[in-house]
Formats: sequence, structure tokens, C-alpha cells
Amino acid sequence: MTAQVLVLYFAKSAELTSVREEVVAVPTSVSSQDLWTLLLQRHPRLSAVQGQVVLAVRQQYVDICDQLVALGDGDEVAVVPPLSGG
Amino acid sequence: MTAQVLVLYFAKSAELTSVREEVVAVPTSVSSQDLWTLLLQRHPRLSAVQGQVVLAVRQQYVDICDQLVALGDGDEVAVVPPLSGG
Amino acid sequence: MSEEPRDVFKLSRDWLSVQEVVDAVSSSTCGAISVFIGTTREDEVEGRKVVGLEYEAYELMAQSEFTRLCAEVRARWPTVTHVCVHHRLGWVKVGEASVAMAISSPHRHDSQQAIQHSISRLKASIPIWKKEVYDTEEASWKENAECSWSSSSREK
Amino acid sequence: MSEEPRDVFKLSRDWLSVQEVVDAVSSSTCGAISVFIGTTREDEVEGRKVVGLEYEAYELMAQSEFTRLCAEVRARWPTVTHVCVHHRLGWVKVGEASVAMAISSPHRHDSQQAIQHSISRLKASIPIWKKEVYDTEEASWKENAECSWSSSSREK
Repeated sequence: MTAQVLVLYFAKSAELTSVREEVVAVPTSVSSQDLWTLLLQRHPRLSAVQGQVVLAVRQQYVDICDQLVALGDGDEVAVVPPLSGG
Repeated sequence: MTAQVLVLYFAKSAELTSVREEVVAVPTSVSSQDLWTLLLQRHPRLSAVQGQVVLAVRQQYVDICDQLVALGDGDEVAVVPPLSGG
Repeated sequence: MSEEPRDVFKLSRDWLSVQEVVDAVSSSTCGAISVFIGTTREDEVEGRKVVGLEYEAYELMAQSEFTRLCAEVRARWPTVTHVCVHHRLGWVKVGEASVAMAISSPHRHDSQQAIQHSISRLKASIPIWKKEVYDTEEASWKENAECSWSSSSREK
Repeated sequence: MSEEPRDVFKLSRDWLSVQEVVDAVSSSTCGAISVFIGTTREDEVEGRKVVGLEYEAYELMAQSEFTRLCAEVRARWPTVTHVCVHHRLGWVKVGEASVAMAISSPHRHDSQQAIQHSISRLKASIPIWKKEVYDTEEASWKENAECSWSSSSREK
């Protein structure tokens, strides 16, 4: 089963992918690690921030690890480099 | 030896004396306790704040106690009720 | 004398008005307003002069993380009345304010403690990023030490 | 990048401008400005409603005590750059600011700690007094708990 999710890239990750957002087909149940690997395959330059980012799924932070994430059509996934607001 | 000092009254002490300032002849060397007693004699209503005020001599706080204070003509002495700025 | 608590968050491409942030938290039940303003210092990094910052945000999530931050602050300091944050987006020249936060409470200790905590939490959890831009036209993305996945945190 | 430290103290019969207090401490070497604003709460005391406050000061000594306070703060937090206090005199309606203080420093922890300390010291040592005025036209002089010769301190 796959879902069409909207992937958002911010800060350095957006510079590396050269896109700010795109629709990507992903498994409906996937570990955050496998989700990241899938994005890396689309954008090999993201390897520059490997180990330095987290994801956000439906606007909730998710560490890149074995944790399973459930995804549905239209869900928002973001690549989140270290924050620097303030 | 006496000096002519300018005595300032603030807040509740000014309400009790009904004057904001006055020139008073005082000994050139006097304990702060005796200085207070002298002001009390001029303004018996100040007894209402007895034990609740300090003095300021040349803009420095002085507790009412046995400490000797040196005074010269034109020096400023103030009766200082508990502060409530801010 | 009770008043509905206000949590006001605004991302803005314009100059920040401190007065507006203060007015957003003022209340007849509050004796204290604590404010924090963060600005960019004039700085040289390896011989390059910082001329300004370029900010971006995950806007919807920034709003939801702010709501979460306010709930956490209110749980810890129940007397906190109103909270307001204005944060810049886009280009911010050196010397201009990037963030202004105000918190009101009946007595001063609560708003003072809450604002210190809230600024740290903002830097740790609100999805906003800045890039330092130098006079050489080079730029580099900054990382808050407060952010748990920043390189300074990872080294710990 | 060094800058002469500024200690600005103003007693004012007019409405306080937060922006003016902030501008007085801003500096291109400072990333942080902490601000505290004290206002009068709407309050009832024994069934009487507070309508405002009447402030008075020993003006010259207030200035010299402020200078002393700044020296003490700078000794403890050497990175404190500028300090500004505007304090009202005369009649202040409920809800209006009575005092606004701002402190700038390169990094935020110094200005945040310094402002908490400075507000306590201001209440303890700067010769300013306020009288609470009620809707019954009665009034009473207030005493700061921070003042060492206030009745709450004497009870300790």
C-alpha cells in the first residue's frame, strides 16, 4: 500500500534538493529510517546532512530511527535541519 | 557648634509634618538617633512613623542608631519612609 | 477580573514593534510584563563581516509548536496570563530585532522565569531557520545549541 | 566594536514609551535586550477599588542610587552593556506602566539575570514612593517587601 504525501524541505535541505516541496509515493507504514532512505534516493545530495536532521510527520517531530510511521494520502512530511530561530 | 541643614520630608513623613523641606539648626556632630529626636520635637506627629523610617544624609542612607553623623551648613538630610517605587 | 488567556504568534516580514508585542499581553489583572528582544550583533566570522540574516519557517508547524510551548509554560507557571511572540521572516539587517517576546503575569517572578524558559524552548522547538549572510556574499546556516539535533548537542 | 556603557535614568510625568527605553539600550554589539514593565493592577482593597497611584521621588538621590545600582550590576555581570530605567512621577492611572527597565548584553542570560536583580534592587534602594488611591478618595502609602525597613522586612 502506498500513500501520496507532500514532502517539504527547509533551510539547508531545500538548498540541497533545489525543491521546497514535492509529492512522493511512500509506503503507508514505514520506519522513519526507511522514509529518510527513500528521500535520499530521490536526492542523493541530502547525504550531506545525513545524521544532522530529523523529520516532521503531520507537524510532529520524528527522529530518524526504527520507529514506524503511518502515512495517508495528503499527509505532510518535512525534512527538518537543526533549528536556528530566535 | 551648629550647622544649618536642609531637611527634606517624603511620602507619609511629609504628610505628617505638612512641610516638604525646611532649614534646621543641628549640632555638627550628632548621632542619627539624636538627629531624629530633634526632628520629632519639631514635628511631634512624626512619632506615627517612629521605628519605620531611616534618614538620608547627603543622599546616603543612615539607620537611626548611635552612629555619629558629621553635618555642615547646607547639607541635605532626608526622612525616608519605606520605599515603594517600581 | 478573570480574562481569557491570549497566545499570540506572528511571523512578520516587517520591522518588529516592541510596543505592539507589549500591548498584546497587557491586562488590568497583570502587574508585570517581561519582554525579550533578540537582535543580530555586528560580527566577524573568519574575516567575513555579517551583514544580515535570512530567515525561513515551517509556518503552520511553527504556530502549532508555539501553541504547545504556551501550554507547557502555563502548566508550569499557572499565573502566566498572556504570551506574545513576533518573529521576523526573510531578510533582517544586522542590528534589527529578529524576535520579540512578551509575557504578562500578576507578579513579576512568574513572567520573568517564564520568559527565560520560553526563549530557550522557542530556540529548541519552533521550526525557524536562519542563514548568516556575509559581505563576501557567502552564507551559512546557523544551529541553536538549544536544538537537540544541532551539532553542538550531538557532540555532547 | 567597544562602546561606552550608558546608564540612563529618567523620572517622567508622562506616559512611558517602551520603544524609547529599548532604543536607549540597543547596540550593534548586543544580541539580547531584556525588558521589564511594571503596571498597576486593577485591585480591590477591603472593598475599595484602586483607581490609581500617586508617585513621588527624592529626585537627586534616586539618580545617585541608580548610578550605584548600575555599578553593582556591571560588577556582577560585566557583559551588561547599557541600562535604562524610566519611572513615572505624579498620577498614574490603573493599567498604565509605572516603570520600564531595559538591559542589553551580547548574550541573553546576562541581561535576563541582570534585569531580575535590578528590579529587586530598584525596589529596595531607589527613593521613590507611591500612594494607592481608592474610589472612596482614601489613600494609603505602599511599602516594598524588598525595602529593608518596610514593615514586612521588620517582621522577619
